[in-house]
Amino acid sequence: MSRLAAGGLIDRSQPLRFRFDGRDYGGFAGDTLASALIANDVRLVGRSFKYHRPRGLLTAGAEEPNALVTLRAGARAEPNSRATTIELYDGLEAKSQNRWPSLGFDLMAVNGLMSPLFVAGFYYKTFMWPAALWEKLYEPLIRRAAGLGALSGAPDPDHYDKAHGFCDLLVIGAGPAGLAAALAAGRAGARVFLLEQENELGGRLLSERHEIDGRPGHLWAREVADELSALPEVTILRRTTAFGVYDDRSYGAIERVADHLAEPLPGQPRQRLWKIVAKRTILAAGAIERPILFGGNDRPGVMMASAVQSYVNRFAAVPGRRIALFTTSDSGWQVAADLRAAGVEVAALIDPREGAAPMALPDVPLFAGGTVTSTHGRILRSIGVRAAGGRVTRIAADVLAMAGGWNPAMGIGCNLGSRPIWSEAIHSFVLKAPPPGMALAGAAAGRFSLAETIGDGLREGMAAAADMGHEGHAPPMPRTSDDKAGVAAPWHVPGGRGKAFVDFQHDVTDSDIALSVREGFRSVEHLKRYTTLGMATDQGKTSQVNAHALLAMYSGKAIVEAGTVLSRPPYLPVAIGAFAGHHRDADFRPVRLTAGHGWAVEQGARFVDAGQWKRAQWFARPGETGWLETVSREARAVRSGVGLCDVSTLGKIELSGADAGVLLDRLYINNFSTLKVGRARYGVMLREDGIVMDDGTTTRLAEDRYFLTTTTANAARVMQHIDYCRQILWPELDVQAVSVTEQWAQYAVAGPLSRRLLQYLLPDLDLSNEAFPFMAAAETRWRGVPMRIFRLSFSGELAYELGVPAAYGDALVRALMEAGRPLDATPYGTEALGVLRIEKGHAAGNELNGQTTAADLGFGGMMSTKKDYIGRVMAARPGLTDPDRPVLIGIRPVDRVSRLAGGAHLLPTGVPDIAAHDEGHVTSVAFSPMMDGWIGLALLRRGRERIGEHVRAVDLLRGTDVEVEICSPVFVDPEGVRLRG
Amino acid sequence: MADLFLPAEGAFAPFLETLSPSGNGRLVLSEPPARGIATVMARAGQGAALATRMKALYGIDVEDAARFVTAGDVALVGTGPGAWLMLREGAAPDWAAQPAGELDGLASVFDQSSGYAVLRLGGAGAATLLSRGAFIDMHPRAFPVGAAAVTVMSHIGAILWQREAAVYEVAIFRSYAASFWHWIAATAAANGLTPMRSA
Amino acid sequence: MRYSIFSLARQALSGHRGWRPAWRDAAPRDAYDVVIVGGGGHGLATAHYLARNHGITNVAVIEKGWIGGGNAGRNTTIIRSNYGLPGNIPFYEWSMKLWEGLEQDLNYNAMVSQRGVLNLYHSDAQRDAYVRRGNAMRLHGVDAELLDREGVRRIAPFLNFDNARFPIQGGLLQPRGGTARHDAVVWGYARAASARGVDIVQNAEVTGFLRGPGGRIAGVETSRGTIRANKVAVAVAGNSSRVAAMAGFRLPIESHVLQAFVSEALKPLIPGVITFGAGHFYVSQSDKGGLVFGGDIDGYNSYAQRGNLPVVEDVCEGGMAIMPMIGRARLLRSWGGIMDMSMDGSPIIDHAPVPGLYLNAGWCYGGFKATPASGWCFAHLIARDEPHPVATDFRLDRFAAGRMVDEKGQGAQPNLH
Amino acid sequence: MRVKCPYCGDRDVHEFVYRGDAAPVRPAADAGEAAFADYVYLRDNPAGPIAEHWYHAQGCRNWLVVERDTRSHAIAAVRLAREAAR
Repeated sequence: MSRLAAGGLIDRSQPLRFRFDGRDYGGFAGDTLASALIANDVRLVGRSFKYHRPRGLLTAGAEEPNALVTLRAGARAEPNSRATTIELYDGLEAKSQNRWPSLGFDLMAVNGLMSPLFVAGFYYKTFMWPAALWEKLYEPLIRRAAGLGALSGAPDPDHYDKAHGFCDLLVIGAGPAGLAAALAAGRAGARVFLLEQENELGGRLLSERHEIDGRPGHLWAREVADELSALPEVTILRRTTAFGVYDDRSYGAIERVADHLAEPLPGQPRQRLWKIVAKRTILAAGAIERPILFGGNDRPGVMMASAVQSYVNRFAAVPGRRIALFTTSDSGWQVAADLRAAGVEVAALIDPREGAAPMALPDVPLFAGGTVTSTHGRILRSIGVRAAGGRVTRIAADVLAMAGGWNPAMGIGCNLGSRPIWSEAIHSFVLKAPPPGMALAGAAAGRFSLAETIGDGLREGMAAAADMGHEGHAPPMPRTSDDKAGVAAPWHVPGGRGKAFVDFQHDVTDSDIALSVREGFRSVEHLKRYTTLGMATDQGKTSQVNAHALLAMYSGKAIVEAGTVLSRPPYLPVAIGAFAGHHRDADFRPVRLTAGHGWAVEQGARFVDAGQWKRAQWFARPGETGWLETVSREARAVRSGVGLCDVSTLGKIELSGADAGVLLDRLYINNFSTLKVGRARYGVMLREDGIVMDDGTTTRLAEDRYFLTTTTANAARVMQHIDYCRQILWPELDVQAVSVTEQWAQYAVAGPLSRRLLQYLLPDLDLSNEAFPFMAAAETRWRGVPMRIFRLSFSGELAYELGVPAAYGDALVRALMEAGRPLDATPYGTEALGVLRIEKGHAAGNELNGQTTAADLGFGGMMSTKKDYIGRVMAARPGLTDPDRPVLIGIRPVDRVSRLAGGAHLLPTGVPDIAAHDEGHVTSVAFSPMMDGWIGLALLRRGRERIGEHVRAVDLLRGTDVEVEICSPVFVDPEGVRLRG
Repeated sequence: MADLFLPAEGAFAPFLETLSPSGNGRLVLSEPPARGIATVMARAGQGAALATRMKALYGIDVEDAARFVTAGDVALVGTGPGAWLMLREGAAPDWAAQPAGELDGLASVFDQSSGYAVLRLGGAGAATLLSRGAFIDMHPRAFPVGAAAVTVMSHIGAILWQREAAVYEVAIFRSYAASFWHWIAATAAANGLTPMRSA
Repeated sequence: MRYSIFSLARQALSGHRGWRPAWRDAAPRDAYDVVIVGGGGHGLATAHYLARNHGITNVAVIEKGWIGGGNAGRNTTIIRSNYGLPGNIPFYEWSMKLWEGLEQDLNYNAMVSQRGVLNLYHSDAQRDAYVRRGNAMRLHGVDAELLDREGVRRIAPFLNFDNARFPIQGGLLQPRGGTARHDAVVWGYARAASARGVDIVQNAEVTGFLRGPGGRIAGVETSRGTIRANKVAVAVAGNSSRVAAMAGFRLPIESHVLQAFVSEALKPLIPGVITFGAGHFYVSQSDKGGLVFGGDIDGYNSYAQRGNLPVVEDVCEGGMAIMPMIGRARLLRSWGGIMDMSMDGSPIIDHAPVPGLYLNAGWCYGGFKATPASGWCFAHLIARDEPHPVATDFRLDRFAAGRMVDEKGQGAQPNLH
Repeated sequence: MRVKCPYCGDRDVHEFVYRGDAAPVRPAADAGEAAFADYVYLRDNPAGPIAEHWYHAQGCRNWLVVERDTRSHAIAAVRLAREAAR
């Protein structure tokens, strides 16, 4: 055990058990998985991506490239989880990954031996011969070796929530700067959101031993947090990471609601996606320490100095017995001091900066002007140090802490395209032009000392509150302990032994970058892509700046000339499930149910999706052997008796106003201003490009009022189109329009007995042909409820549609069934509806496919020549009037028994099945009980001239080839006797 | 058959029945008593005359804004420029003919009494729940009593308004009632709210 | 230097110090026979085929930034030829054939991987549409298979078969479809073209056109000086309208942003490319292990190379609708590419309305898979001044003439294609 | 992106449907095929400021004229299309 007996912010009264790679360990509340592993002397935690090199913990934060584990098991397994950000819970189970058979002995480490061959981009140069082996051999090998952890393959069992937030000020990061900013703005009365990716507020104050107002910094943090919690306008979101900035001050953030638990509590979401609109934002996300580039810098035991500091101070977990420091930054000296204070032996402090001595470190061997040139041991045992004079010595150390300076964590600040610029003052990139409304504070702004950080926060917080009209007194600036922040440029030790890693996870070394430059990949973007640098799960947080420095060096440029890389969302990887939230599986999209849905369920309906609607597809009866039998029975019932169909899903739009008729004349190819009140008419509307948009019937309810129907699929599009026409094209017209689809439940009553059925229901109504002919419409009442009756027919039979307000739809359909009982009224679904309409040659979705003209579908005669309407001019273009175009016709198998297939193509008889002979395709097919065989509608080149000809319906996918006769698309009652009956 | 009014069927009734009754929970759900709902849209250039007529007829101060205003048994929810939902308490199924006649020439009136399902949400958690679905600032300063909005929640178009302190109503198209309810239930649970039925 | 396992091994012995730049980073000369504007996949492929097929090597490719920095580097790497209209199928199938021999032609491993492209269907109408499309493919000699639900399950047992809002009924499979490593395609063409003498000029932004007699285009003004040319060819999808405006004409194109996403690397999971038919989601898995996925465009005109959250949510909803196992995979990176969205969803390879200027534009989000054939056919047009036989329908005047190539049937609304 | 609807106020972009450039004007009925082809198909498609038609589909159902910069997505002004037409 390497746990200090006292100190740290862990709760020793709450011991926790956990399991890593099958072994049991103990930790405490307040631990991360990483700190608990350190406390248990577990030093090997992962394998690198490419060479499968053994790796230990590098950091103590979200930037961790090495310690990726699969957390939990079964369906909750979560691959590639950073041990450094996993809060320990009792019973936690984690496994190392990307190794086989075990972490200690990984056969894939053979890749490391091949590393002289496996340099950056090697795969572009080989594996080309023979071509067939790529998918069969090379690629499967590469794929198996690549990847990191594995998904469980089972559906994610957890739920995800979404939330929206609005605030005056969004503070990202609750370190000293963020806390100060939130406090200043919060006290002034501003609405503040404070986001902290950890559970504990305080940031660096939790890991460092600085004092504020004479007391430990973490106590100051706790007091500020307590005060903020009590302010009603301040919202603190813990375990929440802002992952992206979007347009107009919108932010995305992810709250890990239950990730610190073994599993979410009942009803509790695992995570919550926040979409936040913030008038002002203060980015106070701190800074990330950068590694030093020297040979062997990836050996387990080589860690970031700030991580060592955090493990020792915050978690009381000491990663080694003898710790050496390699630092180019004053912060490394502070770590040495902290280690000494904790009683840990410091083997050496090596600082290549000549003469740097920010503080006195008695009893620490100092190597001013020295460098580390090598590391040794499978797990680190010793290091080679070249002293200022050039003498190389071997120093025993089981941990080497690197402190290569700090890079501001301004990632999301670049999301909108602001380019970071190089600062010679801090030897890193800073953001000078953050997105609108955003300010940076503290380390994120490149100001690293504690006093600067808190000062920044207070100032920016006050300024943001004042901008929002909240005036107040700034909280007094606290006294802070001394904190030096001197630093050197990114440091590379040339000519050391072993590889110097830049990107630890993707195994990109200094020599890979040199090779990339040699081969002409000198743009930083080319470098990234060629070497895969920065593309690992850590998104280059520890590698990007060092890579820039090397790129500049190898290409002989100054670092400012080497270009910059923008960071794009997400700042940290975010679970895909969180973006989907509630809308997954069966909840992907809402379901729309008609008023008669319950009735249809009772009738044994099978349902089909029509957009978001559930429509009854057919109503099987006991004893029926298959859907074809059921559907044929339903269709026959309509042709011979009476059937009932729920047509409520058709789009319904009401137009009112003095100019409603004028607008309709411009919307449709035919005229509606001439329609008589109480009459309906079929209409076709085009897009402005001359292609059919939709069709339906329109009824004139009053002089200034029309009721039009659309296809189910196009309801929203037509409504939008009408609004476009009346608001943009012709705003001078007096027309009001609204969707009434949901107001009216509507049922088709179709068949020769439909009039009798209606007469039972509405005995007072004169439904005779004379009083109520085909295409008549009337408004009446039924049991005190408004009812609309239309004599419309999609089936070609004598038929009516009845509409009542949807709250009475269920009552109406039941009343219709009751009235129809003596007539054996038969409910029919969309499938029989399809049979009936195909028998009549009515175009529907498969024909209104966005590629057909009115003339293609046989409506050429309806196109008015006496008025302008949308699509008129473009419909006359040569390509749309070409006599060679496929047009709507009917087809029947010549043998009268073969089955037809939708989507089959039409080819002449006696020619090979090649595209040159393709003349059209089958759009819709049905088994017609009336014709006692399969029939179809098709679009065939010059089809109307070819009635009686034989062609073949060829379905190569399903291997059928049926000789068909070309016929009129109207199979049943072409004279229309039935529907006028 | 005589004019025997059928009882309208509340779209949320079957779901509400599954809840426990409560007087003062953090999230209390109910379906308002059956009422007439109509879309009222001003005729071209008749906005001012329409406001005057409605004031005279119903005593209501018409606002051409996203607001909920009420007077007696009539309420208006602004849904767009020159457009409102008119709510009429205790209206008969054929009620809309009356305002249509009264406002003839000044507005087009479209009955939507059946088209919308309305859910009433009360309690301290109601605003939180709504803000989970609507990307609208539900802070009492931003969305006070009398505020209204046409928006979308959980892929379902919704009109919502605050009729009195911490009492909101949401109107959605009727066919979505089951999906909307499912979302309400899941989201309430995800936010530690136990929906109760108003006693 | 020829690339092979042998040259690689030889270099390994000398610390890889002998490699030379993959392509020459050329400074622009005063004049060329052909100047190609746009150093993306299409422009570089055009240069390669101009040299290889037509012997025209006095060519410069002018790139405003770094080659492959536009849509060639911002796509989801899918290759396929599963189109349904006769104007499209032969072209995309020619492209597929070129993909199949690309690596040997270029001596560059672009990791062309034919693991199949599967389009799911969820309704009878959708099935009929796919049958129509699949039969059109087969009539053109393209591979296509119709799978029923069980057939889909055999290929992709991890899909949501039990609890889906829009249940999977089956799918249309093109076994020869797949993916290719997008950056490698750019570098491979650049290297091959450069080896044949083509100048690749980076960091040279075109700022205007030189005019000759009769208004004929006679070259380009660039940020690195004036370059004269007998013919100027434009392959700058995403920015075609901007370049057209410099030449004084407008296009039936809008620029839209398409976002795409990649997850953290995972062990192999998804065999090929899968496209959800009832939402906006398609996915494949890269050789590195990342799930590469995308969906719909954001829907508004943009040159910003970034999008907004609603589309991210929409895409992930689609993913969780058909593959709810990906909930615990993490989205690692996103990017936005600017698409030339044309008015019928199909591209333009044609003479521009200005003499001396050639146009390759309007690729919507189908540009990557088209790279080889686009270069091949564009080179043909430039060299011979007549369209290549597989690209005759991609004319600019098809809109005025009413001969649109509209696969989706959405009409003149670019964001719906 | 947030669109400030003149009626509904500041709303998230997902409530809106995009149509495109607001500049093209539907030609007169007798303007001929070429004029209509130009209107239906050809666009300036600028990289910079543009006035566009957006529909507040999940809001007040009004068509808006939005002045926006396609390089930054920054919106300078939003008007009701009906009023912009006056």
